[in-house]
Amino acid sequence: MSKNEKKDEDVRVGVFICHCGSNIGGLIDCKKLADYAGTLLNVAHSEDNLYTCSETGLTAIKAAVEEHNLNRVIVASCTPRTHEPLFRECISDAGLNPYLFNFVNIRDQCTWVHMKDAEGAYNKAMDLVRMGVAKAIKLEPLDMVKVDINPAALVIGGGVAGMSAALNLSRQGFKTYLVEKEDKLGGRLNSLYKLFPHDINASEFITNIISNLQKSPNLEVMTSSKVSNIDGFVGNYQVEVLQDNNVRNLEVGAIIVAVGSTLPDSTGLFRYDGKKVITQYEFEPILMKRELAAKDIVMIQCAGSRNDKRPYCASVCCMTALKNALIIKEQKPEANVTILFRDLYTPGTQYEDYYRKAREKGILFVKYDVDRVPNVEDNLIRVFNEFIGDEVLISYDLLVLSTPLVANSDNKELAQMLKVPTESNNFFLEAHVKLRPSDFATDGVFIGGSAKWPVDIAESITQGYSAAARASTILSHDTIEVEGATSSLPVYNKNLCSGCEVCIKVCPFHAIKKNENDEIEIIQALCKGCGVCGATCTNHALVIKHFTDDQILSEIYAYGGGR
Amino acid sequence: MGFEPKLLGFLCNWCSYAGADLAGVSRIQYPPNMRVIRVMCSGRVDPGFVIEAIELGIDGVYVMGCHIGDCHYLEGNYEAVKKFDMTKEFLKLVGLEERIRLDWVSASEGVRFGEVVSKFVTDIKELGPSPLSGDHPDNELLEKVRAIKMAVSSNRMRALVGRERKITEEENVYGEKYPVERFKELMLQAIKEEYERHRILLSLEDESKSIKDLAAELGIDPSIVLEHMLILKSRSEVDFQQIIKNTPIFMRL
Amino acid sequence: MVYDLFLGCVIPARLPYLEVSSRKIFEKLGIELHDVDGFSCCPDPTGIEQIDHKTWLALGARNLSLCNKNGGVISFCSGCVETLKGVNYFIRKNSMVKKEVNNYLQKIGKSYEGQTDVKHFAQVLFENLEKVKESVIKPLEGFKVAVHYGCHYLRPSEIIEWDDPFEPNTIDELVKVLGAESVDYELKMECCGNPVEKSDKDLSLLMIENKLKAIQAAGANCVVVVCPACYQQYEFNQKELSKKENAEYNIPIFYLSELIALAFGFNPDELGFNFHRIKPSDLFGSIGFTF
Amino acid sequence: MKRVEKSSKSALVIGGGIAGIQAALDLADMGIHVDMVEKKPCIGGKMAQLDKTFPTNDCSICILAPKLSECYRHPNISLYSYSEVQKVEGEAGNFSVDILKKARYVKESECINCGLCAEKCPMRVEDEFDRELRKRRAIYMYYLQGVPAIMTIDKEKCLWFTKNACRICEKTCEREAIDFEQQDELIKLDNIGSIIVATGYSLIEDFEIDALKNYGYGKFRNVVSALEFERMECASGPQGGHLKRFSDGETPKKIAFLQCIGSRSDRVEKYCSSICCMYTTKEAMIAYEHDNSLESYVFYIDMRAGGKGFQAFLNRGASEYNIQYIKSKIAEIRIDSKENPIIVYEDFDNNMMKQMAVDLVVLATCIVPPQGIEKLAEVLGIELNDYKFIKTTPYIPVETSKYGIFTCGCVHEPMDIPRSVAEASGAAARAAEVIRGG
Repeated sequence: MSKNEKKDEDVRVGVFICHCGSNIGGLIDCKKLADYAGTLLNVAHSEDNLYTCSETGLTAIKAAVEEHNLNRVIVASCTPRTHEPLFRECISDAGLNPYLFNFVNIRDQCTWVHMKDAEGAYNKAMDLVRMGVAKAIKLEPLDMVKVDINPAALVIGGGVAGMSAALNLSRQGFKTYLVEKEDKLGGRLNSLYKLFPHDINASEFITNIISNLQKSPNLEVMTSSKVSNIDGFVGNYQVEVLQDNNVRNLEVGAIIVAVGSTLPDSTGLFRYDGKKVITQYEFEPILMKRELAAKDIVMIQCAGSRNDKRPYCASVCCMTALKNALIIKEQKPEANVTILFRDLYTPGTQYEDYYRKAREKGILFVKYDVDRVPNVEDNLIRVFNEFIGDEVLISYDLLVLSTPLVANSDNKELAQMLKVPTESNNFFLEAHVKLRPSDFATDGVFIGGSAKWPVDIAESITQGYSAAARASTILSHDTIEVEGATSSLPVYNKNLCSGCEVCIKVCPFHAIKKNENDEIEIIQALCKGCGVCGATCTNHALVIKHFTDDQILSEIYAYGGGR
Repeated sequence: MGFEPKLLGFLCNWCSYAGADLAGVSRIQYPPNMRVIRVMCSGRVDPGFVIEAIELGIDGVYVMGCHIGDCHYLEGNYEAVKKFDMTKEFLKLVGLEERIRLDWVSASEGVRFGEVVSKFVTDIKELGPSPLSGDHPDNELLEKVRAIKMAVSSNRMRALVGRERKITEEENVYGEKYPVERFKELMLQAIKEEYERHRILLSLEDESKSIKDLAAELGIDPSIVLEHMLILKSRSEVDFQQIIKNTPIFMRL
Repeated sequence: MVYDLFLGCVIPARLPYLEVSSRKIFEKLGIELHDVDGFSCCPDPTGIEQIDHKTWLALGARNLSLCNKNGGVISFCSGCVETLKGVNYFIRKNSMVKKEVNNYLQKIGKSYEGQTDVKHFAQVLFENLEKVKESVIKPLEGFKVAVHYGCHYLRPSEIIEWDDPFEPNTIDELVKVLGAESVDYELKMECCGNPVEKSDKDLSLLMIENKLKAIQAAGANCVVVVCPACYQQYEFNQKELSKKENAEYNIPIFYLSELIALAFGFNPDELGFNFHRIKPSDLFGSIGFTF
Repeated sequence: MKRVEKSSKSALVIGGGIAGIQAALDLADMGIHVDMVEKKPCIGGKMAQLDKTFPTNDCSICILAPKLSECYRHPNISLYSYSEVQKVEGEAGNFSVDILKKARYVKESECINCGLCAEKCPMRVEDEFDRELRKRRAIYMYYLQGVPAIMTIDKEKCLWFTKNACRICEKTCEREAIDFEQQDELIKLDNIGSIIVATGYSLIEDFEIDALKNYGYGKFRNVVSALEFERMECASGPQGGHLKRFSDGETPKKIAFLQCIGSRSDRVEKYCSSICCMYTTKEAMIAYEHDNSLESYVFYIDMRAGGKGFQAFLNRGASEYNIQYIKSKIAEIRIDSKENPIIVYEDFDNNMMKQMAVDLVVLATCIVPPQGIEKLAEVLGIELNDYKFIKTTPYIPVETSKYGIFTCGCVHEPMDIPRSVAEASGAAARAAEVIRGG
C-alpha cells in the first residue's frame, strides 16, 4: 500500500467489455454484460467495444476516464498475458496509476472454451466480471521500482552467433565479455570445410570475423572459460567465470545465451562405424584434405531425426548434404552420389537454386518413406521407392549420414543458473515463439543461434545481432523500471512481524533479509512478486502488493457470496 | 436440469493460467463450472483462501501450478504442496477433503487443462452439492469449518508448514536431519490439536462454559479439553471467569 | 498533506461553533481537510469499549476503512482520537483480531488492514508550529492561559503515542507562539471530571471546582481545552458552582482553535463567541484586546 | 562504467509490417529516434490480414495490435502513414530523405474513427485489405483495428474528386474532420544515420494471374488464394469467420490445398516460397475448428517444416485435424456442373494419375518481391538479386549492397514471422551500430 501517494476520492470503476470481433460477441451478449456490470457496486461507467485493444477502444477508455473521472479500469476481453501491458499504459496515459487496471478473461478462458454452452459462458462471464470489479475496488496504486543498469554485456558462447552478438554490442559502445569454453573461437565452423550456399572456406570466414573482434576496443574475449555462477537481476548481474581454474567475477547488465548445439551419438544408426558409414561432420575433414577415396557415395537424410525420438527437422542437414555432394562432384566428377531423402529442405531463393544446381550436376535423389527406412547391407542399400513402386538396390563404398543437430547436454545446468526454461528437446525456450524470438521470460537474458533451435550460418548471425539489439534496448538506459507488485512489510504491520524469519527461508530469490535494526526488509529489485512469503508469513504481516489477501478474498466473496 | 457444481480455481500465472489460455486458443471445450482467480504462483495460495471458499459453500476448489521443477519462481510449487497437504488434512477431519484438489498444468497443456477441469466437474457432480452450499447450510459443519479457518491462519500451523521443507530437507547445525515421517506425525498431531482448540474458542464466543459442557458439546474427552484450556489460557485466548457450584467457568478473551 | 476529517458527535451536534473556528484555522494554514460520507459515532472510548470490545473495534475499523487520504484522519475531539488510535493499536498488533474484525466488515463489503494513521488536530497544529507562528497577525498579549490537556489527549500513552503523558508541552508551545502566556497551575494534569458526571454529579463538580480554584490561584485569566467533553465540563458548570458556592467563577473557556483563530486575526463575531456561556468580551475589554 | 551517449542521428524505417515495426520499436527502445514510413493508410502489413499464426495459432491481430499501438504511441517514433519515400541522398551516418505524405483529406487531429462518414458514403469500392472479397466505401478505415485509427478518402474513387459531386461525408462528420482542400505534403528529413528497408512482399496473383490460370484461379469461383482464404476464415473478415463458397454460399466439407503455386516451377518462379507448407496446415486446422466434419487434402512436393515446433505442428495437423498430405504434382483443375473443382494430379506415392472432386480449392500462391521494389531500390541506390528481391551480403542477410542501409523480412527473401522479427531486431542492431559510430 503506497501511502505516500494521494489516493482518490471514492472508488469509481469503469468496465469495458470487448466483443473481440465475434470471438466473444459471437457467443455472448456483450451489451447485456456491460449493462450488468453497470449495476455493480462502485461501477461508475460500463460499455462494450468491438475491439477494446484497437486505437478506437483505447481512445474510448481514456475518454471515459476523463468524463466519469474513473479511478479503476476493468477490461473484460482476451487475456492479461498478452494485453495487460497495453491497457495499463493506456490508463496511465489517462493519468491513472497503471496498477489501477484489472483484467477479466472472458475469451481464452470463457467463450473459446464453452462454444456449445452460450448460457453457461454468459453466467461465467458475469461472475468473472463481478469478481473483477470486487478486486478492482481494492486495487492500490503502486510505484515501479527504478533499477540502475550496468552498461556491460556477457555473451556466453563463441560460435558465429555469439561472435556476431559480441561484435555488434561492442561496436555500439558497450563493454562486452565473450566467454567460450573451447580454447578458440568459432564453434562448429572450426570443423567445417566449405559453407553453403556460397561455398567459401569456413576457416577464412572465421578468421575474418575474429580479426574484426580484435579491432573492437570494448570487447574482452575469454576462451577456455566456463560460466560457473550467475547472480543478480536485470541490469545488475554478477557472473562468476572459471578461466582455466582461476575465478573471474564479471558485472554485467545483460546476458546473451549463444551456446549453440551439439552432435548426436550415431552408434547403431544405419550400421554406423565411423569408417565406411560416417556422418556429414566426419565427412567434412575428408573433403577438406581432398582424401576422398570412395566412388559410390550414398547419403541418407533425416538420419536420426524426424522420428519419435527426435520429432523435429534440423533444417541444416539437407543443405549440408547438397553442399558436400557438390564438392564431391567437383573433386571427383566420376563419382556417383545418391541422396536418400524424405522431404528436401531447401526453402527460399538461394537454397532452392542450390538444389537445382545439384540436380543439374547429376546427383541422384531417391525419396524414401519414414515407414520404410533404407536397409543398409555390407556394400548395398535397399530402399523402397514408391515412385517406382519397388525396392531399389544401391551399391556404396561410402555411406554418409545426415544426422541432426541436438541440444547441448549442459543446457539444463545453464538454464537453472539463468532461471530460464528449456523445451522438450532440451533446446532453450524463448519468451514467445512468434514475436519474441530472441527474448527469455526473464528480463535481461537473451538468446541467439542454434542454442534455441538448429539454424544455418546466416540465420545464426542474424539471431546474434537480434539478441544484441534486444540487449541494447536495456543497456542503452541508465535505469529501467521493474515490477512494482512485490512483497512488502507495510509500516502499519511492523508490530505484527514477530521476526520468525520463515519468509526469509521460503523466498526463492533471497529477496528478504533482516536489516541492521533487526527488522524484516524486502529487496524490491530482487523480489519477483511470487507471493510465497505472503502465504507463509506466520502473522500475516507481509502484504503481496497487487495480490493482497484482501484483494483475493474479495474475489472469493464476490463469487461465493458473503455469509 | 441436474446439479451444476460451483467451482473455484486458483491458477498460477505462468503455467496453469497460460495452459488455460492455450486451451482457449486450441478451442478445447470443457464445462463452464469453474471460475478462475489468477495468482502469480501456486505458492501464493494461502490455506485460508481455500477454506474461506469451502466455508462459503463453494462445491470444489482447484489449485493449479507449474509442474514440479518448472516453477517460474523455482520452488513456489513445492511450498504449494506443503500448504495444500495441510489444508487437506484439516478438511479430512470434517470429511470435505474430496472437494479440494491440487494439480500441475503447464503452459503447453491446453488439452490437459480441459481434461482435468472436466474430470473435476464430473467428480464433484458425483459427490453432490457441498453441505455448506445453498441457503440452509449444515450449521454444525459450518462451525467446524470456521474452526479450521481460524486454525490454518493460526501462528502455530503457519510456522509449522512454513518451516516444513527447511526442517525435513536441510540439516540443522548438528548435521541432523528431521525424518519426514516423524514430521508428518507431528503435523497431524498439531492439526488435530489446533482444530479442537479453535472449536473451543468458537464455542466460547457465544457464552462462557465449563470444561464439562465443552467436552459434551464438542465430543472431546474432558481431560483433553482441560489440557487445551490451559494452553489457550497461556496464550491469553481464554480466561477463568467464575465458579458456579464448584465448576470453573471459562470465557473467551 | 490532506487529512480526512472525523468530526465525531458532540462538536457538530452540540458545539458547532468549535467546528467553525477549527475549520477556519486549518484553511488559513492551507492544510486541506476532507469530509467523508458515512462516518458513524467513533464509538465512545469510555462507554462502548467497556460494554463490548469487539463491537467497538468493528465500528471503529469501519470508520477508519472509509479514510483514504495520504495524511490519514484527524479529529477535533480527543475521545474520537483515542478510539480510532485504539482500534489501530489492537488491529496492528494482533493478526487474529484483524481477521476477526475483517470478518465483520466483509459482511458490508468493507475491509480494514490498519493502514490509516490517526492524529489529534492539536498534534497536526504542533507539527506545523512554524506555519502557525508565521500566520499569527494579532499576538494574544495579555492572555494568561491555563492549558488543560485532558486525559484522552495523552493517555493511554502506548496507544496515543503523542506528547509526554506526565509532562506534556505541545499545547503550551502552541499557546506561546500565539503570543499568549501559558500559566502553570496545580492539578494541571487532573481530570476535568466530566466522565463521572452522569454517575456522581457532586464528585464531578468537586473535581472541576478544584481545578478552577487552582487556575484562579495561578492568576490565569482563561482556560484552553482540546476536547469537547472538557469544554462542556468547564463551560456549563461554572455558573452552577457560582450558585452553589457563593463564589464567582467567570473564566472564559477557549477551544484551542478559537484562541488560534483570534491570533490569526479572525473577528470574534465570526467565531460564535456569543454561544459561549461565559462570554470572553469582558476579558477582551480588561486586557484591551480590540479588533 | 561509461555509458553510450545519446545520438542526435535518427533511423529511417521503410515499411510498417511486423518486421518494420519490430525494427522501429527496438531502435526506439534503445533511445534512438525513428522515422517510420508506411505506404498504406495504416501500419500492420500482411500480418494484420492473417487470422492466426503458426505454430502456436495465436490470433494474429491479438498479438499484433499491442505492437501497433506501442509503435504509434512511442515517444521516439514519428510515424508517417500513407506516405512514400521519394528521394534519398547522402551516405551512411548522414542520409537526407524526402517523404511524400499523401493527403487523406481527413484531419488526423479531428477524426475519431466513428465511421459515420463511411456509413453515409454512397461510393462502393473493392476492399483491398480484404483481397477484394467485399466492398468498402470511398472514405474508409484501412482495417478495423488499424493504426493510426483515422479515416482516409480514396481519391481515385471519391465522387467529389471524380465527378465533383456528393461531399456527404463532409456533412455527416460532426467533428468537421473532412478537408477536401488538403494537399499532399513533402517532408524533408535530415541527419538520418541509417535506413532499414522492410517493405515486405506481394503475392504472385497481384501480378500474373495468367500463371495461375491452369489452377483455375480467376476462372472458377471456388478456387481461392491462400490469403483470400485467410480473410474468409477471419472473424473480422468478409464472411465473419463462417466459411462459404462463392458459387453457392455452401459451407465446404472437403477442401484441397495446393502447394507451390507459382513457386518451385520453371514456368513462373524457380524459388521456394518457404512459408506455404506451414500456413496451409494452419489454415486447414482453423477450417477444421469451424467445422469438425471437414476433410482437408494438402497436395505438396516437399514438406518443409524446419522451424521450431513446425514438424510437431504438421504431425498434429495429420493426427488431430483430419488433414491428409499427398505428395504429388498437379496437372490441372476442372469443375463439374455444380462448380465443384476437380483436381487432376500425379500421386508420387504410387506414380499414378488420379482425380479428386472437392468443394473448395485453396492455392498456396508464391511470395514475390513487393510492388514498386525497383523504384525504391533505385531511390535508395541498392541492388536487387535475380528474383528482384533485395540483394544481401553472403551470410549477412540484413546487409544490403549499400553500407548504412539494412533490410529485414520478406523484401529480400520469403520467410516466416519469427525469422522476420529476429531479422528486424538484427537490422536494428546494425543500424544502431552505424548511428553510434561503431
